[in-house]
Amino acid sequence: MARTELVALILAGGQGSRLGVLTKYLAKPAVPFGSRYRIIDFPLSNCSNSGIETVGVLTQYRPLALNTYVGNGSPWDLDRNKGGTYILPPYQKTGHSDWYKGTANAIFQNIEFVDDWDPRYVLILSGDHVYKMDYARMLDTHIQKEADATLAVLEVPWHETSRFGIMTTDKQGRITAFEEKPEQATSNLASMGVYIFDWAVLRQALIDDEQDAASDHDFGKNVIPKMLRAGRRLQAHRFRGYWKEVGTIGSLWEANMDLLDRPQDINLRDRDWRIYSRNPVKPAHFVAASARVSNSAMTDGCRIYGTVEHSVLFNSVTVEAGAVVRDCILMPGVTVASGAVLNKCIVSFSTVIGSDVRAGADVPGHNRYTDHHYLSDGITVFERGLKIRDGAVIPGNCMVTYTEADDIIETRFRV
Amino acid sequence: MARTELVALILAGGQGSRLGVLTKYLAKPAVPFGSRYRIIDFPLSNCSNSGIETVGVLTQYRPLALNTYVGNGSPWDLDRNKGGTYILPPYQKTGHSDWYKGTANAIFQNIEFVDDWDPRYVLILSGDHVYKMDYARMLDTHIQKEADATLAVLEVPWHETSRFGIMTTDKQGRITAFEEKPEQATSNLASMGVYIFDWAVLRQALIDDEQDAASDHDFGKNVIPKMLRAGRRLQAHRFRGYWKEVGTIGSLWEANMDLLDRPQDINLRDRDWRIYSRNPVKPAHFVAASARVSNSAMTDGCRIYGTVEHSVLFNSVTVEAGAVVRDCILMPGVTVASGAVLNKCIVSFSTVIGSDVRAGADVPGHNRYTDHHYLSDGITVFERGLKIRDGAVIPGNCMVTYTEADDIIETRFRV
Amino acid sequence: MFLNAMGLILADHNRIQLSDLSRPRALAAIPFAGRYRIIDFMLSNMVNSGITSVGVIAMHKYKSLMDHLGTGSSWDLDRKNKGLSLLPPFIYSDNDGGEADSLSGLLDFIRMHRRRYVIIANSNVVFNATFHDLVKQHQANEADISVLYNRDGMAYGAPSAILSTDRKGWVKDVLFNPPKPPSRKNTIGVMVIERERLMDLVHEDVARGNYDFSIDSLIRRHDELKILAVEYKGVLLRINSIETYFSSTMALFDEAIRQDLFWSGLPVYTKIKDEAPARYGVENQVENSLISDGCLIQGTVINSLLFRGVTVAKHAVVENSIVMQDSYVSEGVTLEQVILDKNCFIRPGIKLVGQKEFPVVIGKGAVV
Amino acid sequence: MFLNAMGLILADHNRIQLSDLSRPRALAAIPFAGRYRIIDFMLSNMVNSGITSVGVIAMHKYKSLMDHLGTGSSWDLDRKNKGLSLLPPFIYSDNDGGEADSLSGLLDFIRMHRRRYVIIANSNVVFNATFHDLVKQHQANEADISVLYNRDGMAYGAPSAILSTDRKGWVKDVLFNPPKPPSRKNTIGVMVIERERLMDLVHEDVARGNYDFSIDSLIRRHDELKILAVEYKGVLLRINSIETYFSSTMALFDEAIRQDLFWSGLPVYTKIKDEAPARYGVENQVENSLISDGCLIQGTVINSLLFRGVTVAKHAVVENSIVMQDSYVSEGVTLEQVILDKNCFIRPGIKLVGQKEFPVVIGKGAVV
Repeated sequence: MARTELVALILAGGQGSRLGVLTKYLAKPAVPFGSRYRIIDFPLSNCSNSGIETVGVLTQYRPLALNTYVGNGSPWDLDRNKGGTYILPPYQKTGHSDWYKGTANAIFQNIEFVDDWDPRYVLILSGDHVYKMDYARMLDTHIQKEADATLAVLEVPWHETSRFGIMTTDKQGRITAFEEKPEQATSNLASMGVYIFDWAVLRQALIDDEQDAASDHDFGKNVIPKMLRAGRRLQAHRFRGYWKEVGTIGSLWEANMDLLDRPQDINLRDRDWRIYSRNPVKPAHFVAASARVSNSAMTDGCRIYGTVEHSVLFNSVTVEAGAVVRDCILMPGVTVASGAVLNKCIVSFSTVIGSDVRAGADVPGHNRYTDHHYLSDGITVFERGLKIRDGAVIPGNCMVTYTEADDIIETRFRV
Repeated sequence: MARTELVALILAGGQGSRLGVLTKYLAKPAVPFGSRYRIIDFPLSNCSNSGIETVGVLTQYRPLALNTYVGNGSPWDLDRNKGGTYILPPYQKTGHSDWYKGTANAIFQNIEFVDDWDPRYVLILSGDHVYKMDYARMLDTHIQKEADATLAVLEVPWHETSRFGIMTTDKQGRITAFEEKPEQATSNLASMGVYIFDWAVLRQALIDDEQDAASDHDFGKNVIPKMLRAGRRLQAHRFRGYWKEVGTIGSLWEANMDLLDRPQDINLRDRDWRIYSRNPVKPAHFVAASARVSNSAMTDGCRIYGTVEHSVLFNSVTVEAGAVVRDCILMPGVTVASGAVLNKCIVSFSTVIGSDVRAGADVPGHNRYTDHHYLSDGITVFERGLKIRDGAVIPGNCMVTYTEADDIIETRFRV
Repeated sequence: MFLNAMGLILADHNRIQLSDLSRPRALAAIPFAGRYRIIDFMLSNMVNSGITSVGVIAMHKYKSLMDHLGTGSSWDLDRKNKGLSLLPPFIYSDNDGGEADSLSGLLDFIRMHRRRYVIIANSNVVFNATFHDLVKQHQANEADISVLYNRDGMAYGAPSAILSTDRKGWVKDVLFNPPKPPSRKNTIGVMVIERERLMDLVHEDVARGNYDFSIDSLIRRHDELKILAVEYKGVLLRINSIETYFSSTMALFDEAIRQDLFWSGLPVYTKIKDEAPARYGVENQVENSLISDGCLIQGTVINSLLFRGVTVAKHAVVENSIVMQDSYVSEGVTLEQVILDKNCFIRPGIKLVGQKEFPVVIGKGAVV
Repeated sequence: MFLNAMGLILADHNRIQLSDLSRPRALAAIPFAGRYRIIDFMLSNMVNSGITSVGVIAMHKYKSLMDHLGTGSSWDLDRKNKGLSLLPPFIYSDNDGGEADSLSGLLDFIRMHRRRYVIIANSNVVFNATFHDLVKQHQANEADISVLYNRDGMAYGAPSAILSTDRKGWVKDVLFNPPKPPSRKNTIGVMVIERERLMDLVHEDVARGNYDFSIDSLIRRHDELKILAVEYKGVLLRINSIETYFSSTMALFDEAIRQDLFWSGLPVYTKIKDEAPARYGVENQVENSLISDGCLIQGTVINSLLFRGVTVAKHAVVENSIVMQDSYVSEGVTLEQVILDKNCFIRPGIKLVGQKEFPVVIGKGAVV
């Protein structure tokens, strides 16, 4: 059989617990983003546009939504006979069974899958980053520099270096030092979590790492530093463009607002690098005579009778007459009833905001829902499927869920 | 969204340990059968031919081969936008994670998947039965009889009743009694493991069964008998045709030989009910001037220079000049070198039988490999990827594996 | 639910021309309602009825139709056994026959796909429904042919086929574009017939040297055949002319009509385009309008329909107009009662004003 | 690996007719080697080279080709952006133009698919290779056009295009079917050219009123263009006539030829048929033959090729023959040097005997 040159593996297993109720029923890569998309559309579309045809998606936590969303890969043109999209959950072997223990262990457990394709290179991606990148050019760098591993890097602000894997390179871009989340960084070149490896090299590194009882089996913490110590040739591939890790409520909100405030940075209208997605079949959206829409993005099936300002609306959202939505993210199927006013809210699937509800950053009052672990920037988040009673008042910094139900909330979903 | 009338769920999770080395690397439904097929092709093709468009395949043990084989479902025309094929492994939920504990528990763990489709009916199938059946006619019975559950049944020989779920019915086919593997059967109507349920009824039954600490969470043992006791309307749907459970080495061998000896019983040439499969791209098979082929089935990519009698050959098998293959099943990529003589052997993927090897039922000698738990009918089974040294002598009733390697065997696969 | 029927859509209608919109494409391929081509509604009705084999008969101007239909995957008709077949006469030029070839595509299709019934439909009507009721009535009454009609009468002008029926619904007479219609029962160009029966009728036609095949020509045979008239009571738009194309579009701003066509629970499928979401600028005014993905709106849009990827620049005003895919309306432009076809570019400051009955139509790719 | 090129296959060749095999189908669609159509080899070469956009230009008799190619999924060409396009002139009848229309399909295809190179190939050659080396040499030498040739000379008869080249491989002259060939360098009907360049050349042709497009006509311009000749050294079969069709089939019984065509590691894709495995009866004799899936063999088959689904009944003898899909050879039949097209039925006891140079050809669907 003809050999596959490169296999891409997307790490999509994490729960993304910092996204709170948004990931209660689905894995982080399946979280809606940017009016029409899920986060995983970005790595999948990048693969497709880069000419990659074999993609494994490693799942573990709540894979159903992701599994159904990715399906046969056809929206991304990844429904190939030779190649295609494969969902890779952990599985039972004779005598033993393990959940994925870390990013490196997840790949280790799928060595057989990769071996089946017999690739020269593997590309490791994260399922929760928003960016447009041509991996074919990164592979060119990898081949040209005869590297064992190539890491995509970008400059980050110095004050953020402690959140990233930071590396130092020589003039040719060869990596001379790598520190995971350093207290005191000596460089501001951060790893984007995008790696190309020679499969033979990585395969052995994974087997070795698996033997190491002290390892967390993580690429950034263990595998990459070990390779560097072993004198492997590690290359940096410089990325200049929009890149955002959407790991917290705050960064998810910001990244959505970036589409309105900095539309050129991650240009979704670029027809040479389309971002593909799977979408329900809905008619064009309707804006009524009573509506006022400004500085916003929306998509098919929306019906707007009220006011929408500086917000991102997903498909089939209804905003009734007299309702006001500002600085919000409304996910598919949300209804905002007449007279309700929302400020800086993220409302998950199909939640109904009752008439005259007031919610969000500008609402004073006792905060019955705050969970300081998650929220600190004034955003109010609603779980999916809630019905918020008419006239309810919900302040900022809230994570509104059914389990914390009190007099103002009921749920429409069977729990 | 338009409602899905029926969702089919194929239980494909079992290891099939009675198939020994044949299921060491793949789940039973992925075992090759009948020259061009895998066992799971039969339920999948039946679904496709019955007009069913949404199929979940519940996997657990070694799902990779099955996952890759089923892929996007396109060989069975099950790569639908609405509907399609879904691989359903166990997964991690917030706070807890379970492997499938029994057939009923496996469906229980996928209630969310089924609910997503909002079907009126579900069809539960096994991944390891060989038969052709129109499930649409069974659904007609179910609807017409206003049943809560309908079980496909067939008559089995009286002496085999203790291997099956046996039921008694009244004149209208309503089930009045059900016994799982009875010692003393009062009927010879056996359950084929093909069930149609009203989803609402099954959903509740599964939730109740899950609470029952004493239950094995098995359809035949627990769920069906409980439904019957609860006075649910259980209907039998009579099946008359070829049906075979391929659970042991002996029955796998027999079912393959049935294709040669009783070709009309499960007519593979029937163009109104094709059995679809995924096959590698190989040229037409070649039969040389030195070859002698009789009473056999073979497919693309085979190259025959020797003698093949009463055997089933899968794709890309080579039988060299002077080799003799009788009553054998040779799986994809097997080579039988010159002068080798095989009798009643099953040889798994890519194994190479060296020159002048003698193996099988008619070979006398000390049996170094017998595992009486598996073998008693003279068949010799070779694990995948072995190289059998020239001149080796291997008697019947053997299960030849690499782990029992001695002077005559080496393996070609990385273990 | 599965329906034991196959579908046949007639992509052209020799009595319907839509000015410049018809020039580059078949009637069935004319863009409608922002994301769709007219044929999408009938195709979706068939798919939603559980039909999995559809033939589309096209006489000429296939390219747009071929591009739009592609492999059929958008309608889930990319099946192993050819779910969607384009049946232009050309593909039968393999045979040496003469005129009969124009029907041989049809005959081949009917022969290959063995379903009990054939649903035949014209391409000038827009509605959202399944055919289960039609087939059920057809069976119950043991009709030869059953045709759908509604009570539009002559409201949409020609072409029309006005039915006279007896009390049981059997067709007794049919009048085409009558000056004095005997009833308001106007056929809507959808019928069901048994496959075997259809095959016989077409063979008969060919034997008689009659190579014309249309729903009208079949209904005309009400003397020899038992033809049942079945009423359709839902929302239905007929596209018989530029005027009715325009008024049918404007009807979409009616909440009830939109509800029936798009939100009844039966999806209307169309080709997937992967556009960006629509984006609204800081300054803009949009009222009573339907806007598709990929639009960028910085000006004013009132009572108008924008197809995918349209740009309305600052200080531009689009009113009572239809702007098709990827057209660009520059700064300061005014459009009133205008239909812009795909890929038009309207230069800054241009003003185009039509009348409700005579909208200005700008052909595909024009630079104005 | 991905190749920045698109493919263009010319499905017809106006100087090649294959008797009754050509009657119902284009040259490219003629069945070959048991499971394939001739075009499968070139399509697979393109796909195996990493090409993801292929246009097939067909002039007439499209039906077989359309049925065979389907959505393109068998070659993994069922892509979002139209991996496989059939480009008959008909689909451009949307425009009003005259003769130039016959090239507009080609021009549209080249315009739409933006790849750097175009690989153009005829449909009368069978080989198994990628085009990486051809493109590499083309780039290294900065040629305008690079053509593949081998040293077959006139061995396969007409049509031939014999090259004279200088020492660096530049084409200095080309002779078509010369009585006295100046060399054994015969083009094999495969070339590479830059997309932009091709577009210019075709536009130029149209401007000059020249609507003929072929590889030969491009090579003829060796005076104005830098044309590089690149040798192909692998196994290659040319199908120029019934005689060479027959001899090329018989060549498949040569182990080395089969090895090069089918077992080099590059798969030859074809339409999937889901036949049953081939089954051999208790009594039968098969020697030196290629047998496809779905065959049922109870008689004798020697030095022959059976396509899919063929039945050879008891006491029938098939020798030095080619039997195509679903044909039925009844009891007691004898076939020697015969080509049976698809769906033939040979009645019990019939005897047909041809000669090696003049095999008996029985057309599609015949009952003998």
